[in-house]
Amino acid sequence: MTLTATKPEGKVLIKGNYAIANAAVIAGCECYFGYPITPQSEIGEFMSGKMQELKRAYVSSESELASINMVIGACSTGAKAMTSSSSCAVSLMQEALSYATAEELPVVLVSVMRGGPGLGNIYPSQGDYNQATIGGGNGDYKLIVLAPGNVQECIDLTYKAFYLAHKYKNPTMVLADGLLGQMMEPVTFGDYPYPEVDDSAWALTGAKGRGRRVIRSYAPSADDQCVFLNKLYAKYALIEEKEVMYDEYMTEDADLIVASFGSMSRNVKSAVKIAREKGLKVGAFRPITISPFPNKRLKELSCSAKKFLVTEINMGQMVRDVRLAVNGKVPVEFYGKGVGSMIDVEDLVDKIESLIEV
Amino acid sequence: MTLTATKPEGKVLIKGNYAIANAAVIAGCECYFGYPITPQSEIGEFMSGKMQELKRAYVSSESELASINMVIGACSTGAKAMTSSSSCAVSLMQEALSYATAEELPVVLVSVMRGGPGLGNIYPSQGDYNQATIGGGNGDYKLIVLAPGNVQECIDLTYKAFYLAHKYKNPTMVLADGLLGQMMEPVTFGDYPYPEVDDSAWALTGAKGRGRRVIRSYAPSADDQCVFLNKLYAKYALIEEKEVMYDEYMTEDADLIVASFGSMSRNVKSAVKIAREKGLKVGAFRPITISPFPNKRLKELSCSAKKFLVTEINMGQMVRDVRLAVNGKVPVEFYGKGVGSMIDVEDLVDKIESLIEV
Amino acid sequence: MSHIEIDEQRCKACYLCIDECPKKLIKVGEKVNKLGAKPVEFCDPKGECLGCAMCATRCPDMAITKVFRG
Amino acid sequence: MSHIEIDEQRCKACYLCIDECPKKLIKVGEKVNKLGAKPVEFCDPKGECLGCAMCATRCPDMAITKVFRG
Amino acid sequence: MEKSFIIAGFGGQGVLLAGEVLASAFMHDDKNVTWYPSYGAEMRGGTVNCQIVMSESEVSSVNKKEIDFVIALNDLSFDKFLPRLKKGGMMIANSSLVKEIKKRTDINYIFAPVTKMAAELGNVKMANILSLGVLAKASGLISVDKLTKALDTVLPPHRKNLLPKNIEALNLGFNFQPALV
Amino acid sequence: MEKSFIIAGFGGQGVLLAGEVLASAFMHDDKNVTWYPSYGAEMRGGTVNCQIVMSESEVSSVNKKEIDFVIALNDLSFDKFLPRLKKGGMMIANSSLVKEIKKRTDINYIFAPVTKMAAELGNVKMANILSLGVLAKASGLISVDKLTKALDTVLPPHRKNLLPKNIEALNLGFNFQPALV
Amino acid sequence: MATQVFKVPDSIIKDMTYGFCPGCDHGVAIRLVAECLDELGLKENAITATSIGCSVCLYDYLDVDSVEAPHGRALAEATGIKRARPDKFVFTYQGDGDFASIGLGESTHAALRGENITAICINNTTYGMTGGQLGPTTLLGQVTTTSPTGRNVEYYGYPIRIAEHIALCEGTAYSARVSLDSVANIRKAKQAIKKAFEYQLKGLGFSFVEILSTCPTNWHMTPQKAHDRVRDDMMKVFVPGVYKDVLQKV
Amino acid sequence: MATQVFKVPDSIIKDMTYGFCPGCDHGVAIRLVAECLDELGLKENAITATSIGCSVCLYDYLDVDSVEAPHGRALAEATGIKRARPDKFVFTYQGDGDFASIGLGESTHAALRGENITAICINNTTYGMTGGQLGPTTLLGQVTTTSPTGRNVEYYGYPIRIAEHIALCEGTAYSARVSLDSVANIRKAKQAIKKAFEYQLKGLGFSFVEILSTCPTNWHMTPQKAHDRVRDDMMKVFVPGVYKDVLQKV
Ligand SMILES: Cc1ncc(C[n+]2csc(CCOP(=O)(O)OP(=O)(O)O)c2C)c(N)n1
Ligand SMILES: Cc1ncc(C[n+]2csc(CCOP(=O)(O)OP(=O)(O)O)c2C)c(N)n1
Ligand code: SF4
Ligand code: SF4
Ligand code: SF4
Ligand code: SF4
Repeated sequence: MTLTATKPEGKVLIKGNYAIANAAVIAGCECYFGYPITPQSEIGEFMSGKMQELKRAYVSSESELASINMVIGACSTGAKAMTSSSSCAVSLMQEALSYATAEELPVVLVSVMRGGPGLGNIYPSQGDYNQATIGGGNGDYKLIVLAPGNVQECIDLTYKAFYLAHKYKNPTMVLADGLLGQMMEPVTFGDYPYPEVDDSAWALTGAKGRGRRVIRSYAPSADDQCVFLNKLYAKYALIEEKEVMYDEYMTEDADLIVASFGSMSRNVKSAVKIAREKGLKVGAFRPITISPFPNKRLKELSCSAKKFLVTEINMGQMVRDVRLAVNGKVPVEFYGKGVGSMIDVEDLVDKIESLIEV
Repeated sequence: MTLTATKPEGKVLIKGNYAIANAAVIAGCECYFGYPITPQSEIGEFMSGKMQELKRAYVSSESELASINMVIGACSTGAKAMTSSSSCAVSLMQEALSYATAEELPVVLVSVMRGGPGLGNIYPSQGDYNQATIGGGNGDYKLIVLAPGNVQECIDLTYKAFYLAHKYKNPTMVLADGLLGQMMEPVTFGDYPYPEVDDSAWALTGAKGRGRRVIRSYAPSADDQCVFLNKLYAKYALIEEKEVMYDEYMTEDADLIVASFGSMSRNVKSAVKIAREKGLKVGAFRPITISPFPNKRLKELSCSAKKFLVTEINMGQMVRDVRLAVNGKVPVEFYGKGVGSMIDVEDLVDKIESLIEV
Repeated sequence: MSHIEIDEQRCKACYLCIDECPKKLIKVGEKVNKLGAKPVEFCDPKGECLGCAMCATRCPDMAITKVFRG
Repeated sequence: MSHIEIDEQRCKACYLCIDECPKKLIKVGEKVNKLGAKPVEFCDPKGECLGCAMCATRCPDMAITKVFRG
Repeated sequence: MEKSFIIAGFGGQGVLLAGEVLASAFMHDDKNVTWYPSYGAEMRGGTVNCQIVMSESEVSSVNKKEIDFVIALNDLSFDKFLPRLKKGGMMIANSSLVKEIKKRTDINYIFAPVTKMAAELGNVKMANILSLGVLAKASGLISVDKLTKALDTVLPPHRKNLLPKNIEALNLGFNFQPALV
Repeated sequence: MEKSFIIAGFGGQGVLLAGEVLASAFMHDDKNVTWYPSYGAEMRGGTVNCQIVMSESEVSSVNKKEIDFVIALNDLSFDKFLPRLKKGGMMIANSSLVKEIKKRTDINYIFAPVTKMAAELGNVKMANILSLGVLAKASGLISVDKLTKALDTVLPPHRKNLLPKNIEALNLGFNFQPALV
Repeated sequence: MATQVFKVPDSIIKDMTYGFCPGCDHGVAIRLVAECLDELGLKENAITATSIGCSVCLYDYLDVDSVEAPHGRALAEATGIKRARPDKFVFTYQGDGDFASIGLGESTHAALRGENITAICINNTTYGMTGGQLGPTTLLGQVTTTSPTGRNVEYYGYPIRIAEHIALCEGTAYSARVSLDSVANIRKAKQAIKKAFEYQLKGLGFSFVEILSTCPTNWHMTPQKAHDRVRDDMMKVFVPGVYKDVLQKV
Repeated sequence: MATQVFKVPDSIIKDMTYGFCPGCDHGVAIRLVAECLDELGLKENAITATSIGCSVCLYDYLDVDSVEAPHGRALAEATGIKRARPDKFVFTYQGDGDFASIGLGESTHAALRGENITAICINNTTYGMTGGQLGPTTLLGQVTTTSPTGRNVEYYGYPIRIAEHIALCEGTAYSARVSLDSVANIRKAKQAIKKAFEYQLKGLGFSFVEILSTCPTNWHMTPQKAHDRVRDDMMKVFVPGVYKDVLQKV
């Protein structure tokens, strides 16, 4: 596997990890900080060469705690900066993510899930949906989380992550999994499709010709903190209003809607196709932003559909969000497994049939 | 404030933090590892003197990462061991908690919440409900989480935490807040009320006269991992069946049930009393185990009540669990504020009145 | 003439400057400031101040805000 | 008589032992083991082995499981 | 019946200890009681206060908006907590440090020069305990006996020698005759 | 139409690269395609494999239970993936290392001594590419032209000198005449 | 005419009052930093990553751009800042707990990498902000809230000599320990800080100054006694001096 | 009669095969640890906290009780074990990444506290398990997957000399660096490990051995060449020797 040229012409066959890394370079990422962990180490490996070649910043950090805090430092100057990691190592970033949210910094983090809990193993998994969308940082905060379903989306959503992070000054995560990170698919890169966000109003650049700027999370009084939190949550409401993305397939007349995210959704779509061929009224729903979650759309769909099936490679995480959105209107079933490759299309079809028969 | 005698006679007036610490000593805690953070530093301060006096283990660790991993080490030998911390510092423990869950170790962790996100401030808050019940560790796992509502419960639930942690070999958290940690109330300690759990079947003691024992979270194959996760989740189901605790007040005929946890529930109960005096059919519900959550009971209550109000000192966290339990049967409203002292009884009464009128 | 200026509101009454002054020209005052402390006063009737800035260098709170020499 | 025992299934064919043996009594074998490697063989027709255990000390995989001297 | 108290002053005036003594006295009197300190900025300095709530049933709320009794040992505390007194509530102010101004007319005042009195007794630091004596008399909610017992519980072993003097202070406070208003 | 392929062998036999060449050839042929490697234990050794799925519409699933074509470059891979072939699927086995035993009768076999052939061509390491030639012929799903183009894309600049030899290997594989079964 | 020989540095925010306790040398150290920023003309080009401890409100005192790092991570954040904006002057001002306890990994690795930044570390032998617990520099025998009978080796082990540890890192250009116990030493401290800043300006690598400082509140001492302790006890264990200077063989 | 002068140590699990690559010295190091456990009769009283890296499966090789610590935290867990059960023999076996990169804080503080445990650290100048990235000990100029043009000071800074850092901690009883490049040095390495274990048995404090080791796979070298590199390149920068020995002035 050779490293791709920065902006390759036309279609190229590329691994998800390299696709993400190269997209970050094209998006203008100025700083990469990272510590290796399977199954995403290729991102840092690609960056180590490419960033130096382009005279941008790259640090092999001593730990993930250091990586994420280096990103915070770089972002505080308005730079486009990122790190990437996986599962147990993303656990170590929770404090910093909570800080970055409170400090309203455009941190970009790529998380490529592997099996958990603990060290777990390096097989694909979707076990970090909770970690990504709720997190273990302290206090009330939210990340923006984008979940690509194929390698092309790894690119598109990496672009988008930089844009949204800077537009909303909020840490933004691209949540992939080992399968997406390791697989290859033909993709096109194109140009970074978003406008540059002006950060001159807040970035730290030295207090020349202006008063000093302070980026902090410490609120000396409880009242200040409440005011801040209300502002923060107003921002989240705005993001939910403006930025929710999802993908639907044959949901219009579906009795059963199968919801999934990330690479699981490819199999789901295929299963739905097969089920449709069998005359079953099934549709597929995939949140692309898993935070904010497409609550509104799912609520709408719960008026037409008779049942939902949520399928994930975990013990049932996104299913909570679907249940909250559907709010008891129709039953929401779960079909998953702890870790490993995606559930087979055939098994999904069986499951769909069993649910429609009932 | 003097340090209490280990097992004081009769009623004593004591701070929540000291109550927790002394209860841990009485429960037979053999090892305390900790790093200071307001508003719970008194726990470590008390322990530093008392544990040395009793010739038990105490370490002023270099960080919370170190503390929690020291606890894991001690627990792997079957010892009763604990740490205590707060909010942003608990964020740093997420990786280790995920490991400890996968390794099925009886870790006891006391978390005394302060304002967040980030450094936030040291005022009371309930902003770490998500952190405690869902967490940012990777993969699928759950902690047992006990939420005391007054200083007496700080003692009772600390006892219980040691018991449940060892009984189920699962990390167990006592989730208090700055108000509980800092306030004094008259309490009694009594004796540790639970039987000692026999850990001789799994604890690391040196492989004398038996094969070696390995405590690990690494699962070499995806299938192994799935088997393990199913076993783990069967355990969680058992814990939910056996150990759920909650407190109810006048819920039988209540049209409106106000749910809250921890120190917020004192004010809720008072507000309910006042509302009842005004002839309003209101009740109060308080989960004591917030993980596992009293889903079954709330579901039952949603058959009789017409509405729920969830009130928390955060932007709305437990409300999700209540909504999931009630599952759309009746409306679930939220009334909270980001951080600071508990919501006043008068304001709660007003809110209750407004909801019943509607 | 050498002299110093003291910001009474900043003084925390640590009294480190008192020992430091080679001429012992700094004394505890009578007033209480907004910090609840009794700030020091500069008391140099004979014009002995050297302008050595020992006091200001020692003062942790920059309560001795200016020192003039000569 | 001095000799060594080799566990063929453990040998990873790093061939470090070959250089180590002062008498050059270890050779690459012909068979392929379950690791897909060609393990070494002990080949001491003249009984030259010193029992020095240099090979076994060097072997990273404990494939030389026993060394006898004398 | 439920009553709330705030004791406030400068750091070093012993307001937290006084609060603990009061709370402990209520405990000895078989009341339910909570004690809750201000713990604000992690940095030192400024005023300190604690709130005690005594109740015959469960304490309804630890940190109340409206207070029945305030003991203000310095002027900052006086200004800060005056607005939080209930109508008809009572302000006990340390007139050694607080100006005798009555901005609110819907509450009762006792101005007692507790710092001066404590100084006369031999130790200015006993103003806190002395003011508890004033409160005991003014409120009728707690006896000097219970406060004495509480002092005995709360003082650490190596401070027990201070007990007699503090009991004197309590009594001095109890016997203080406020100027008629 | 959707077809799935597994290429498997020892680490060092270049199965991942062969897979990439195949996937790249499908890309140049305007097909949808995915390539997915085995990445198991973090430790080295053992067998390696990758799965390629080619489709005229979207690829339905990256990692399929049932496979259309398997290239097994060693015996471990042969044993491991034989059961995963679809009925009527095809096993292309490296008969230099794999015994010509036909346990399943519901599939087709091609036994080609690709290691030996590659050795004869000058480099045993080209067995992987050679077997792609065999596959091209046997499947009729991809042309040697597209595979050649793919080789050109996939080989890194400093390895471009290997291109001519590899093209030879492709053709040799394509022209291989399996013993009639 | 009298000439002004002392003033409040320009880099200090106008009319602020420190939140520190009476007699706390944090105030002196920050003033010295400000004086050096003034003298080298760095105020408008400086960015600092603040640490968690009594110094957390540095941004209320120093008139420079700043971002608040989580406890112990100031040097990771400073690394991020400097790598993103190598033309900026980047420094941290940290407590010993922040620098050498929870942050020891980040601190040492910044030095090993030779990050071209300056770190100032206040060694007051305790965690000041949280109420005087035993920290990584607490002296043997010292009573703290978590060593009520004094630091014993059995339970707590030994204090760390920070300047020596940092000097051992090859990326370190300058590592010195100074004390604020006396006016003479305060003046020396300023020279060390200035040198550290200059080394960054010269691009020599990581520069570091450990400052022995008081915490009268948590030591339960008067400011006077606290300064005596710095001199009599601390300076014996933490000997002031230059432990590394790439421009001068030490 | 021939006497057996070499056998597979009893502390090695029967019939296991290492998962390491051909020529990887992890295998030698673990055997040496096992031999020392045998000779000191520790197998049945030992508990180890394993680290994350190529050594993660230590529990599949060594027949002693073990708990798997998160990456970098082995010495925190070992501290917990020893404090809970001071009568047990407690040691860690870690990679240099685990010990000195992500875990540097935990490692140094265990040494500062003088925890009565032993740490063995394999220095192979890379993160082996994750595919050979640049680590804290990667030599200047060394090509890795994250230093494709070699380690340069500008981007990566300098490697850490671990044994020297640990020697600086007052709680350290013994700190040595050994090499597995030759049979003679393998024998010396064993003596060092044994001494480290004995110091723990004597209750002297923290004992530490850094072992220079190969990673042929990620160095892209034959086992032979890899051992040459240890001798020719690594031992020049990481000089073997005893850096601290409380029972002997070094
Ligand atoms: C992760 C985390 N752990 C603990 C704390 C609590 N905390 C705040 S400051 C501090 C120690 C400060 O000590 P030091 O760094 O020595 O600075 P000083 O206050 O003495 O100046 C601690 C432990 C925190 N804020 N965050
Ligand atoms: C928190 C965390 N970060 C990263 C990893 C990925 N990881 C596993 S092993 C390893 C490095 C191993 O290197 P080293 O400690 O030097 O041991 P070696 O494999 O070279 O023997 C890394 C980075 C992890 N498992 N956990
Ligand atoms: S040194 Fe400063 S703060 Fe202290 S008494 Fe003198 S003027 Fe006041
Ligand atoms: S050293 Fe060991 S593994 Fe290597 S070739 Fe010799 S016997 Fe085999
Ligand atoms: S607590 Fe100590 S370090 Fe903090 S401001 Fe007070 S004296 Fe200074
Ligand atoms: S990757 Fe390196 S360290 Fe790991 S087993 Fe292979 S040779 Fe050994």
